[in-house]
Amino acid sequence: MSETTGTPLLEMRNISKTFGAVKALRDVSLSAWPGEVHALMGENGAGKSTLMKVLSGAYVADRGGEILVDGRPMPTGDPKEARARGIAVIYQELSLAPNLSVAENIFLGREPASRGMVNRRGMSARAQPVLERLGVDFAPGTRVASLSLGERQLVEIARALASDARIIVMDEPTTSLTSRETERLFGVIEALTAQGIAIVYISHRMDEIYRLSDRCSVLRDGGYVGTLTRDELSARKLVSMMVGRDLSSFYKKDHVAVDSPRNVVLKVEGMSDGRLVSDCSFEVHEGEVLGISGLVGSGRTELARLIYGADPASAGKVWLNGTEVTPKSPREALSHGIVYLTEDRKALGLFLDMSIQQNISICVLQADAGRGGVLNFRAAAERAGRAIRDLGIKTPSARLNVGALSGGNQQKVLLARLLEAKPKVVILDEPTRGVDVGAKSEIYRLIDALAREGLAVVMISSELPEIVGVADRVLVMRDGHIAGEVRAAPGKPVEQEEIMTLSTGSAA
Amino acid sequence: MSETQDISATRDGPAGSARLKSTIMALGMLPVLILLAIGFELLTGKFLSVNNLSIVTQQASINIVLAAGMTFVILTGGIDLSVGSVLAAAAMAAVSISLIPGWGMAGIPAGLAMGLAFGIANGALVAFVGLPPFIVTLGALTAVRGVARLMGGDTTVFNPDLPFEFIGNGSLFGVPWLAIFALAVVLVSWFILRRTVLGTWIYAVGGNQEAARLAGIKVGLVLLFVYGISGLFAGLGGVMSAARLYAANGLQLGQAYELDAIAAVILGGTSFVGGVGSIWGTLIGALIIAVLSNGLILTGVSDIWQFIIKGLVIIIAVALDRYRLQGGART
Amino acid sequence: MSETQDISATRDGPAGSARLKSTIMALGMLPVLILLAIGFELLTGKFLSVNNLSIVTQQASINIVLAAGMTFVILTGGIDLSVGSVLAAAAMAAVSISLIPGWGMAGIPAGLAMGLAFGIANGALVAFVGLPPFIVTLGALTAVRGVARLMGGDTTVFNPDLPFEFIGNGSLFGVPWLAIFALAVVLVSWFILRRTVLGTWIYAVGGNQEAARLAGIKVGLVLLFVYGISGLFAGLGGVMSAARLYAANGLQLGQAYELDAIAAVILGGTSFVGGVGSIWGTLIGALIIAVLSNGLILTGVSDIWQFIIKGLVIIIAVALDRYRLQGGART
Amino acid sequence: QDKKLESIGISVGLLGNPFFVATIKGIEDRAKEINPDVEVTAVSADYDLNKQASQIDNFIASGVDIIMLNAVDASAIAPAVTRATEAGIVVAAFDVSAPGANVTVMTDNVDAGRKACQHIVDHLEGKGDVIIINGPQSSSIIDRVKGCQEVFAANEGINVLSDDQNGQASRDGGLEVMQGLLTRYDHIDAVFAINDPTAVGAALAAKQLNRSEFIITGVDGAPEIEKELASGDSLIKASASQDPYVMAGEAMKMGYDVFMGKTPEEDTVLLEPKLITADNLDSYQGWTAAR
Ligand SMILES: Nc1ncnc2c1ncn2[C@@H]1O[C@H](COP(=O)(O)OP(=O)(O)OP(=O)(O)O)[C@@H](O)[C@H]1O
Ligand SMILES: Nc1ncnc2c1ncn2[C@@H]1O[C@H](COP(=O)(O)OP(=O)(O)OP(=O)(O)O)[C@@H](O)[C@H]1O
Ligand SMILES: [Mg+2]
Ligand SMILES: [Mg+2]
Repeated sequence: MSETTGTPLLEMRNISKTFGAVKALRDVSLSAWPGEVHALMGENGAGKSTLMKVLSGAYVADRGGEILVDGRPMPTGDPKEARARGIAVIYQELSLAPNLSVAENIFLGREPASRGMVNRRGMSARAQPVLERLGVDFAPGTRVASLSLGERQLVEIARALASDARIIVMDEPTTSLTSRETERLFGVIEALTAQGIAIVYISHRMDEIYRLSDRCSVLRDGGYVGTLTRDELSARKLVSMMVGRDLSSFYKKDHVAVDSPRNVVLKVEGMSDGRLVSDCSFEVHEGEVLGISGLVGSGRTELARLIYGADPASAGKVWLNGTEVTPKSPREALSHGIVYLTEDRKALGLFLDMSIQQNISICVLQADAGRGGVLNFRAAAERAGRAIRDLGIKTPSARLNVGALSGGNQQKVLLARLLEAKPKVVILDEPTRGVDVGAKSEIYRLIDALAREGLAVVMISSELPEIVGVADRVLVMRDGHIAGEVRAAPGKPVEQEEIMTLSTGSAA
Repeated sequence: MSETQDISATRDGPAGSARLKSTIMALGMLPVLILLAIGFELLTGKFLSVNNLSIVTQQASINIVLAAGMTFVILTGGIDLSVGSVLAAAAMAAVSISLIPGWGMAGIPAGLAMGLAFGIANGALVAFVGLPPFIVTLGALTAVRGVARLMGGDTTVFNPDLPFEFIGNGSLFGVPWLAIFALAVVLVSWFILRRTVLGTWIYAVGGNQEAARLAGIKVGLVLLFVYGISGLFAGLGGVMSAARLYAANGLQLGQAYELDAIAAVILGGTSFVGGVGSIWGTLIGALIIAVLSNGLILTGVSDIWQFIIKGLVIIIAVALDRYRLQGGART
Repeated sequence: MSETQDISATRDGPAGSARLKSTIMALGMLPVLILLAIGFELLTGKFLSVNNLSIVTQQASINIVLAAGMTFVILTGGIDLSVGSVLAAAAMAAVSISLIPGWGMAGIPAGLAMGLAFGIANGALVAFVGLPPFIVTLGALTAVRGVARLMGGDTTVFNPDLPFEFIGNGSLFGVPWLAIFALAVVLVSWFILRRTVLGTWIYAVGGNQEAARLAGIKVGLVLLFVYGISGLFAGLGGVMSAARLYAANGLQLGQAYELDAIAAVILGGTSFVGGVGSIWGTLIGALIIAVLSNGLILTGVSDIWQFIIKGLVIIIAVALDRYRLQGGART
Repeated sequence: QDKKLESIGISVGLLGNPFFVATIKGIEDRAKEINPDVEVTAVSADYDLNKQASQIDNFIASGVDIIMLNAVDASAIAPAVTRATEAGIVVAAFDVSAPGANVTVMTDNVDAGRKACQHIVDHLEGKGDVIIINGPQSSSIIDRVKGCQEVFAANEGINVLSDDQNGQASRDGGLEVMQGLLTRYDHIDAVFAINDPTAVGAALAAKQLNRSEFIITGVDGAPEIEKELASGDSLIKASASQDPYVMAGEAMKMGYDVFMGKTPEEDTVLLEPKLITADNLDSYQGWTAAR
């Protein structure tokens, strides 16, 4: 347990941060003691990441606030200084140079060198044990561009671990990790705190907060709400502090699980890409939510992309309501009513410099357009208005750039885009990645509603409670093939244990 | 709940819609343009005469047309270095065809077709073979220059009785036809970019090409279109140039025009990364360049100093703009 | 478990280390270079003579030096359009200083200093004022050209007894000094890029500028360095050019050299986006351009057709490369 | 002798300029008379010093017999010429002098400037405001301006309003610069353009702005100027003509003599430019005339 006497390791006092007219932080204070895990919670856009970026020197704080490390004041806005004081940050928007190797990224900015020359061998040698500690299976020389999102997150974590920091900030470190990696990370965190290192831990996952935190502070709309000690922690309290109201049922599953035979909507047969995915076959029925689980890098995303026609398949067929469609391009898939929600909304989903309205209607512009492809602004505005209402997207205007929205609302915009395309099959890849509790439960409700409308839903997720709570049936992938299936029976939900066993391949 | 509203209200400030932002960016350079115009007027007392303004718009017109095409290309994150050479080839085609008795006016479609063809060729290589735009259009810059020279047997072709010379020298209600053409091109571009599905796709492809592909946009066709239209506008530039000079020369015409066109686009606030920018900015950028050239001649600055001043003004203009934006929004 | 190995095996293939990939990219164009050399030898029977190869390396040398500097800049995602003008200004400085009695050899540092100064100026505007590199260096292209002309009063400065003329015309064990300089520049560049911390930072800034900043890298200094070195190398190019010609002219030197330098870099597989590429690729790219120019003259192809063939070969070379990579790795 | 003319290399400032096309034709025609199978390679230096030096090196490497050189720069080309002559290649310079060349044939550009500007002085009867539209500072253009200024300076009544604007020696350059100059000066009596394309551009500008109070003279005698002069209503009244075809052909013949071992009496020949006007146009043999 942490020590709470003497000077705290870190003290942030009255930090404010303004972006133009946006006041992202207002007089927020936060402290951390050696050996403590201090959790930070709050809705999307509450200001958590901003606070941490002020700490790391990424942003300059407004006048009036101060940061003390070991009781000594630290200037803001200088990443190098922050690091010299022993602060390391795992950023939420991954900040890796994709063109460099894993080892180069881990040691970026403080390369082992003699007289200005990089010691690459030393770098790899020093990276190796850190990577092993996290249990990854890629070499230090691997190029980051070729890693999956989850693997990149592990690199980011490794970077913080290798930095010999005394204060480590983890901004949603597990969003792309599955339980195995998450467990490893928790083990590492415990070892770190035992060494007297302070951890600031940001997450939207309640179970993680319960499990790790010694104290938990909550932000709302850029302001500090309060701090709970471990003994005071309860979901009810936390949620009401975060959103200012109670949240009742969390996982929503009103649709009837398929026990009676129903129409097969989507049938995938022998899907392979000759590289990462081999011979995957499955069916999804009308009104069913099929979960796909697996470890990081098991090939779930790639399988989804193959079905959507985003990558060329080496073999395999896709059937829709009994006719073979096998899309060759996303455009073809869309025309058949197959839609795909990417796991990486910023890089592969949204047009950040375009408005919410444009982002929502981009797939159906042509259908709405008048003669000669003249834009139909009215239709687009109607679509956007409906989506903002139905999905509860928090925005003052549909004309706002999507880039200015918080993560959860961006995710809803992307979902709205898919729904506007009138889909028959919806493939969701990590649909709640980086989304706060409130928005999460809204997305679950949405998935449920889709299933009730009779759509076939495929949901890929790394969060076991989520997949267990939402899916009717779970496929487990391992090393690019389908390792098995776990079903819910009436009265008996899908078992997390079973999924874990299948995904690691161990007989435990 | 009041606090949520608070955030949303403030959030509107710096973000705004894409349109608002690009209007501001476009306006960004307008003060510079006005400042330059006033400065030259004070120095010479002749700059703001109707006559001279008509000359400036005429001189700007060809660059505006090229820069409009370039705006499309740069919005998708590409570049078209070949516009100068294509202009030369199109001008050669226009004058050569105009010399055929009875076919005089056919020079116009000939020039346009020539430009379009080269543009489509560039576009096909970029879109379907997947080559880098810089290399494709650099290759075209060289190869098309050769073609242009070949067409005239390496000499100047001229036609003192050019049937479409009115384009280059006539005017409508006192407004030179060249300027009218340029304005028409800007309006058409604006319409395509802001009012059509294709325009939205162009911004989308520039903003995030992979996301555009995943959203079912025909990225290949969009790219083909932007290079095609850049070629077509370069062809129009060739026709305009031919009409103005009654002549064309495969080698000397259009040398380094691509730099002026790109400079106009970038001065106008369109980003090289793609996805951000507006045609109005390009118009202002091109006018700034033309005003500089004309004004410096009017003030009698020597050729050498014209170079130096021009270079510095371009840099200072962008720096001022940066400073202004920083003061306002701190981004 | 065998399957896990399987995956890692495949991963090593397309992914590999950054170094391996860029070596492959660099090699990518080597076959094209060899093919061209063999082709010209078969056509003329004179291309592969020792004499001619020495001429080719000499002719390539200045472009290699400029392109090496350009590689640094493009690796950070920038561009330097001013190298041709800076070369002209540096050459003017070198020859002018060499004319001062007793100060002859001081022409070399004078040229280098001139180049470095302009490079640093570009770098400061990009790094600390935050202006777009294209505009800054386009402004410099124009303004520095003016300065170069001003330095010689718009005429040729000539020094028949240039003390460092050996650089331009001498050779060491039969290898022209120009080629030795070019090779030295490539080696130094390779060393900086691949063996020093600074090099890693340059790649990092090109790969993800924000990540580099957050990692505590002084992005501003890195940018200052790359534009500085590009200016310095352009200055060296000016000295080499002066040594070769015993003379310099502010107007007639270095026009459009930036395009050749950029073409060499891009042909060599360095990406405009930044972060990906190698100096060896640039070397091969520059040699391809020189071989083309020399070989086409040797075969007696007319000037016009040289343009057309050169443009097409550049496009085809990159297309071949693309095709080859696709066949291998399907990316 | 068993020496035979087999190949010729030509490097000119800017191919694509009709002037140089005529010079190349002149060289080819004379060379073919000597050996019908002669191989002629013509390249353009695009007014770049390095490029021209490279081209000469390339010619040396490919072993041509004669290099026909139109130097980009009259002094800077010297080392390259020396390399060529040391390699035993005959260098014949035309249009622009090249130190070290075996023979040189060029138009007397100073005289061309003098003649064109004397025409202006005569027309104005020694009194008026004039403009010189300058161009890229190559030796021939510098000489023309020099000759012109000599004449103007000798007549006190002549006032030069502007002489430092660059018309790029092209039509559109001349047009653009003249538009500015016409706006700047409300009254002009005469314009001297350093070559014919510039003169035509200046005339176009005047036509557009409805100005006709002045006359224009140029240098070259290019085909486009013949039409202008013939039209009768053009502002362009005279051009000091050069004969590129004869000039280059002459240089070729002299170079061939050197190649065969004969030393010429004079190694530099200056051709006298002829002033063409509407009156003597009939007797003028233009650049493209069949010969
Ligand atoms: N660079 C910026 N410019 C303008 N506004 C910004 C910027 N960065 C953040 N904001 C705004 O500041 C507020 C806080 O954002 P922040 O990223 O800190 O939220 P968060 O609590 O980390 O949310 P999430 O849980 O979604 O990660 C948001 O309203 C966001 O829109
Ligand atoms: N562009 C690429 N080039 C090479 N290998 C890649 C590329 N993208 C992904 N991979 C590899 O393919 C494997 C499967 O990736 P995929 O994204 O399908 O996994 P996933 O199960 O969705 O994992 P995650 O939870 O990390 O998203 C990973 O091992 C990854 O390293
Ligand atoms: Mg955050
Ligand atoms: Mg995935």
